[in-house]
Amino acid sequence: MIKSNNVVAMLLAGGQGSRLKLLTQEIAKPAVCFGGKYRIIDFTLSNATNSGIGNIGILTQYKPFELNAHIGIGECWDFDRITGGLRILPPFMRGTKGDWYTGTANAIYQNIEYIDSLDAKYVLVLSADHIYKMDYRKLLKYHMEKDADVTIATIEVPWREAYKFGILNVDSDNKIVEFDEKPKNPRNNMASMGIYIFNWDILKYYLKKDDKNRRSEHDFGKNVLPMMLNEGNKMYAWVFKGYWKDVGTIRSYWEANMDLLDKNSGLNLYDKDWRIYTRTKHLPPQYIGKNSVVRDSLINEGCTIEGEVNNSVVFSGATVEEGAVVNGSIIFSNAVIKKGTVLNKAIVLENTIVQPNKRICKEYEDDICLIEQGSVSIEQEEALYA
Amino acid sequence: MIKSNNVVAMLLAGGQGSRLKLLTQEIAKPAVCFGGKYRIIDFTLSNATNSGIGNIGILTQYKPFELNAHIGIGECWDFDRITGGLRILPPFMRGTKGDWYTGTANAIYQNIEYIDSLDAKYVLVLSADHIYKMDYRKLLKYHMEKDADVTIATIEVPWREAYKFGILNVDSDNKIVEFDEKPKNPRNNMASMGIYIFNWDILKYYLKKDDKNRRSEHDFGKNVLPMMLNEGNKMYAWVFKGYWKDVGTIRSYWEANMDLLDKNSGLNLYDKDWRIYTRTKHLPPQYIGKNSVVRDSLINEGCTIEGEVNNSVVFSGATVEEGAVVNGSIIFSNAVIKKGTVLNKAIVLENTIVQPNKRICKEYEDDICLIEQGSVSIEQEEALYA
Amino acid sequence: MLEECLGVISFEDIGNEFGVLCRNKPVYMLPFAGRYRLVDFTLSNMINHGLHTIAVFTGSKIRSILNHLGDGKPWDLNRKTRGLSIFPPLFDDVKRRSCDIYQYHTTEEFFVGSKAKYVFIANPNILSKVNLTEVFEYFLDTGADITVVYKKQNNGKDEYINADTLIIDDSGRFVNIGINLGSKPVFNLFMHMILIKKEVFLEIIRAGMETGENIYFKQAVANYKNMYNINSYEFKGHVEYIRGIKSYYNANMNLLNKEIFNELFLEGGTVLTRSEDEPSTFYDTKSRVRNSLIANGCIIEGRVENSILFREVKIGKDAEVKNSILMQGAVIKENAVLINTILEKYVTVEEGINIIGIEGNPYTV
Amino acid sequence: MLEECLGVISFEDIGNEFGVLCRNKPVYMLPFAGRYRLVDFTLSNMINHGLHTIAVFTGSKIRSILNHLGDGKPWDLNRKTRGLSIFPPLFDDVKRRSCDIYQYHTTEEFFVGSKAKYVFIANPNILSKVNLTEVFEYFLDTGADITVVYKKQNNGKDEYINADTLIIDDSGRFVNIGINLGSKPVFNLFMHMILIKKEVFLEIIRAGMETGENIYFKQAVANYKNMYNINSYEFKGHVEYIRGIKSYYNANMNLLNKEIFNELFLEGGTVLTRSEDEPSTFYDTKSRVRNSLIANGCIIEGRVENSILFREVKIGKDAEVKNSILMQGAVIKENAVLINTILEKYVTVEEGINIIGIEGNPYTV
Repeated sequence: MIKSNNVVAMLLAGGQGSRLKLLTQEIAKPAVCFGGKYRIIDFTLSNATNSGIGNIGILTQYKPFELNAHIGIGECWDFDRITGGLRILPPFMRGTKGDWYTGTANAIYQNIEYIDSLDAKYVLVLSADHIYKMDYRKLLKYHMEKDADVTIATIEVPWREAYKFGILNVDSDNKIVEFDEKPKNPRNNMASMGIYIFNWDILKYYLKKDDKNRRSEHDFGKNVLPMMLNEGNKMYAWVFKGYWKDVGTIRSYWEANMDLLDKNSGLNLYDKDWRIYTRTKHLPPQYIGKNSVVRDSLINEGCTIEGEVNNSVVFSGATVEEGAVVNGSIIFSNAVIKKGTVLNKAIVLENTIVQPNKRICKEYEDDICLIEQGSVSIEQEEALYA
Repeated sequence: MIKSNNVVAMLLAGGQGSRLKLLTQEIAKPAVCFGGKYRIIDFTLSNATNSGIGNIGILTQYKPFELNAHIGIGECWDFDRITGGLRILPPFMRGTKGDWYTGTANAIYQNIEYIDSLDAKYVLVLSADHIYKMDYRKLLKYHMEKDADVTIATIEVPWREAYKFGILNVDSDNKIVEFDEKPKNPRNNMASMGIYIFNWDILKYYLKKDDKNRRSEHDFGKNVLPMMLNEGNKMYAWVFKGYWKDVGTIRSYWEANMDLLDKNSGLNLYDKDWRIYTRTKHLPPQYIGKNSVVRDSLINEGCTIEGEVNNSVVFSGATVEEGAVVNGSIIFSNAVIKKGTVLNKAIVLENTIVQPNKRICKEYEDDICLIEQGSVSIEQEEALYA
Repeated sequence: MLEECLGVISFEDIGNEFGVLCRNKPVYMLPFAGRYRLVDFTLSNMINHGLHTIAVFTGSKIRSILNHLGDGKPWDLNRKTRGLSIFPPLFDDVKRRSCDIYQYHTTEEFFVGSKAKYVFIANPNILSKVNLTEVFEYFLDTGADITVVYKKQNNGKDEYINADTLIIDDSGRFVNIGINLGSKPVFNLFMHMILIKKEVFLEIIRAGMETGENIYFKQAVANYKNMYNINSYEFKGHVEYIRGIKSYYNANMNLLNKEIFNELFLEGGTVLTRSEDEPSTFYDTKSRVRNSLIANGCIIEGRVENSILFREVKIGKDAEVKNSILMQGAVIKENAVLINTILEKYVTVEEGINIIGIEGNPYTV
Repeated sequence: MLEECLGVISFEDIGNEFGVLCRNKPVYMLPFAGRYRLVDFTLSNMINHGLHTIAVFTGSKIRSILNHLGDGKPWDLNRKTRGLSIFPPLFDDVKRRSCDIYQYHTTEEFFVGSKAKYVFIANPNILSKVNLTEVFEYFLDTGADITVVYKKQNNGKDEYINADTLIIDDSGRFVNIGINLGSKPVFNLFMHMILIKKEVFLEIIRAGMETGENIYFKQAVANYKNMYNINSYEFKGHVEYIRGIKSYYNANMNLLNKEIFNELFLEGGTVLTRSEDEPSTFYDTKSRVRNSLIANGCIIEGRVENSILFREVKIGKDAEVKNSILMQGAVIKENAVLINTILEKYVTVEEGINIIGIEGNPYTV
């Protein structure tokens, strides 16, 4: 090829996401279901496809079976290419010893050969934990215009929440002058989104340097980026406008699902020019019964709704029987809500059969209850709390 | 799907192959080039395709970049399927700890979930280190006819070499009665080919049992198979007739390449019903010059031959300049043999430029010389010896 | 075992029974059940029963099927040596192009070159979940040269007029193929499925071409019936035979019957089609949907009853849709009313407009 | 940037200049250079320069191109939203089918629906490695509505009779398209490559259809030349224009010239084609091969000189092949002689047979 795509995306998908509790007991966080038919990683993968990224390496390490099965050969995101395309990059052995990925930067460090083999000029580091739609070309364009060594995507967060984030202090040109990791008294509300674009030759130099530092945790935010700033590299902040949510806790996960039911949330799934792709399950259309009521809800293929569904997200193949009422809940694939049962603010895991005539979770209660996987009947009013 | 292929092949491709020296310095043994256009693993992968195997897991661990790039999404072997197909299975983490594959059986043990997810009835364990053509359906058919728990593919080896192999002692029905690992005084010349077919439920039981045994090396030949035999499982030997070569040393590697030049070796690459597939490089046809001589040799696409080539295997894109003479040698891709140079029994690594007017390796000498990779001129008469 | 069988999808041109619906596409490309094309059913059934090599004889309207099948990926038919072969007619012989014998003849190389021993021919305009594995076992067990599949129907007086009737003797042996003229309620509907030994298939094609007596394969089978052992397999499940707008409309509406829906979709393997990656369907606060099949990607703000909505349909506030089929991307604006109507792809019904067809005889827009 | 450009592969039907070679296939499907088809060059050049959406207008002999392009995998064109579109002609309008304007008109939806802003049209019967990136930059820099590509030839008296001539003024501005009648040696060969703004392309198609004045797009461009800014790009590399058996034979033989071979294969991107997974070619003890291009999968025991051997050719002991092109699977048995001949796919020349064509006017078997 004469023209090769000189951007290589590296998607960090090794996270365990233990704060998502039951949701990540068996699978990696990026593989958690979201939004009626997706998994969390679909958003980042689709952003990459829609941004015309030709090469993407997915760094995995924690319980990857379901994630690997979901990604397959990448054909859903159009990454099943003969040249370039998607490659899953787990840790591996060199000679007789092997290293697990010990940090975000270390994961990239261990795959220097992969990136080199693609003749990369820029490396785009992504994380698979967020729900958002972003055209990475805009970030790259900004990076090139600023002639930067590193550009970090940032988003304005409410001042009162800024203390939770990595805050970037910048000059009038948006050049980064200081990193402020979870500051008690933030001087800025511009938070790092964990999305970085690097000039590859520079990043490679610092990855190697960081690897030699025994005291480093080999993390971008904690080690590599501060080191690069200290050594005088040109680092810029690019400001992203739009919906962005870290779904790291049960609460934020539930909220992000509910955001889909709000036309004004800023996250439009119906935009044909920016499809979110996922693995298709080849299910027939949904059937809405003779006496059912469905309001303010997302219902997916293969569902049978004969009861009442309000303010809820229902995944593929789920069944809501006659007389059952589902309010403010998230029902995963193939779950069955039996006759007469009322659910409020519940998350019902895959394949769960919720027995008839139960009232699960209190009404108007702020807690979110998780109903466990497996065809076990749930007797108690509340299950695990977030 | 109503009918799913109930055989899952597991291909052990983690070997370092250190006895192949320079050839495996940078890559795993299964990725070593062979026979003008192939890599060693192509033979086993193509056997699987041609045998109608629908699911194949490739267990990798040692320096997998080149191997992964070679395999890609498996499209060359027609394994780029949406359901089933080929999956690369490196080690991974469960919870906070991860385990490298510690033995052949351990590698399968760690992927029990993968095999279960495919609803396997039989598991075919293969190794990626051998050159041979085998219809695994025949092995499976035999296994089913014998109603065996395990069937091991065997081949008759010359009596004088039997001490090098794992020898199977069988009764008149080919039922295995004893394993004899590298026996000093073999009572049989039926050697295990390292190809096993198991009933999955039985194998799973023994893998779990073996995993609990702290003194086990978690190896099929040393631990799992003897344990299964001790415990009275029905184990049969199936006899394979045909070409088979372990290319574990430089000498056997060289010999196996030379076998391709012998019509009577039993390894016919031209059989359209049993193609050996590999990744194509999209090169134009080879050019044979006005004064060149090519005899008893295999020449691949993209080569330019202006000199003399005898009894040699020349890989894609290699050049033999005018006046150069290549005898009994293996020339890897894009190597250049400059004017007037004479090579005897040499293995010239990829991209090597052999300077003009040299005489490399002695004639009629039994040693095989390896000429190193990189565009370095070779000054000494001999390089590394096998 | 069905791996040893070639699948052939081939249809008889049934002319212009479909009006505008088939102006640019063959009947087998009609949208069905919210997200499918008719041909998906035959294709998926073949794949689900292990047929790996499938030839599609497209007929003369080629573009839509090329676009739909494309690289064959959704059906995992993008294989190196087997997979999908698409055979458009040869342009040089426009006159003879609708005759299947001639089409098979011009692709004889494909059949001869394959290692398969059997050929299974099906008509994509007839939807069913025939258990092909069972048919194949029956075919092998009975040592037949040809097995044809039929369904005993008991509404031959009202429906299926002019449909092919399979005439068999008491032992199920093939006697002839006739036409149902509606004189009797009960008749054997010939389902246009033929399982045949490849060598016999080739013999019949050659004899058909040489004698010039047959232009349709089914005719040839009937003509040569004494030369071969031809028996029949009775299918007892649900069949939809799409022969015109009315049967097309009814076949869609029948899906609101749960038993039929389950038989076609949930039993006997998944129906595969090309995914268009729509999000879930959104039901707004004031939506009222009853007894309807809704595909993904719709946004519903109004009322829908007894209807089939294809992908990306939009129903505006206070709009009413009843007993209708709305194809992909149709838009019903606020206060519009649509009853007993089939709405074509991407058609918009403007605010306040009423379109009302006659019950049992849907209006097509 | 070329990502914003649609690639269109379209050809003019040049009739029966190829005898048996094109009985069942269009000219662009002729085998070339041992393992390619002519169309591979145009297709690969587009891909190598970043065109991701490519439409192929097949003409009426469709089966061979469908089989060759198949799922588009070897060209990485099996994409979801972009990739390959194959447009066979509409059968209903057989009369108008060879006219490209009409073909473009019937696929207007494809062009309108694409986000691309530019259209690049090329004729697959003309082989070259034109640097499309450079052409595109020239087109943008000069602010042209249309840029056409030509090559200055100096053998117009002997070759290229009846080929299209590009007439331009001193500034390179388009004046007209004429025909070379051989009166002058030097002329500008119109390479049938047109880069055009999509909106202009659509305007010309519509005007062409409405007025009925134009049936070929190149005619229309000439007719509307005063309405648009049309300039030209001079290509200085090697061109092969395949217009008949002689030019086809010469184009193959020219590859034995190392400079031409290198320009077509080693410079400016790889030429992609479908792989057939043959092993390397085996040269037996008594083989004598000189100045020849040999594809993979051949087994050579005899003598070969100044020839092109396609895949899987077998040359028996003491056989002699000279100045010939042997297509895939051809077999020359012991002691046979073949000189100045083009041998079709899978043709066998039996033991001791001599086939000798006239120099410069190859015999076709």
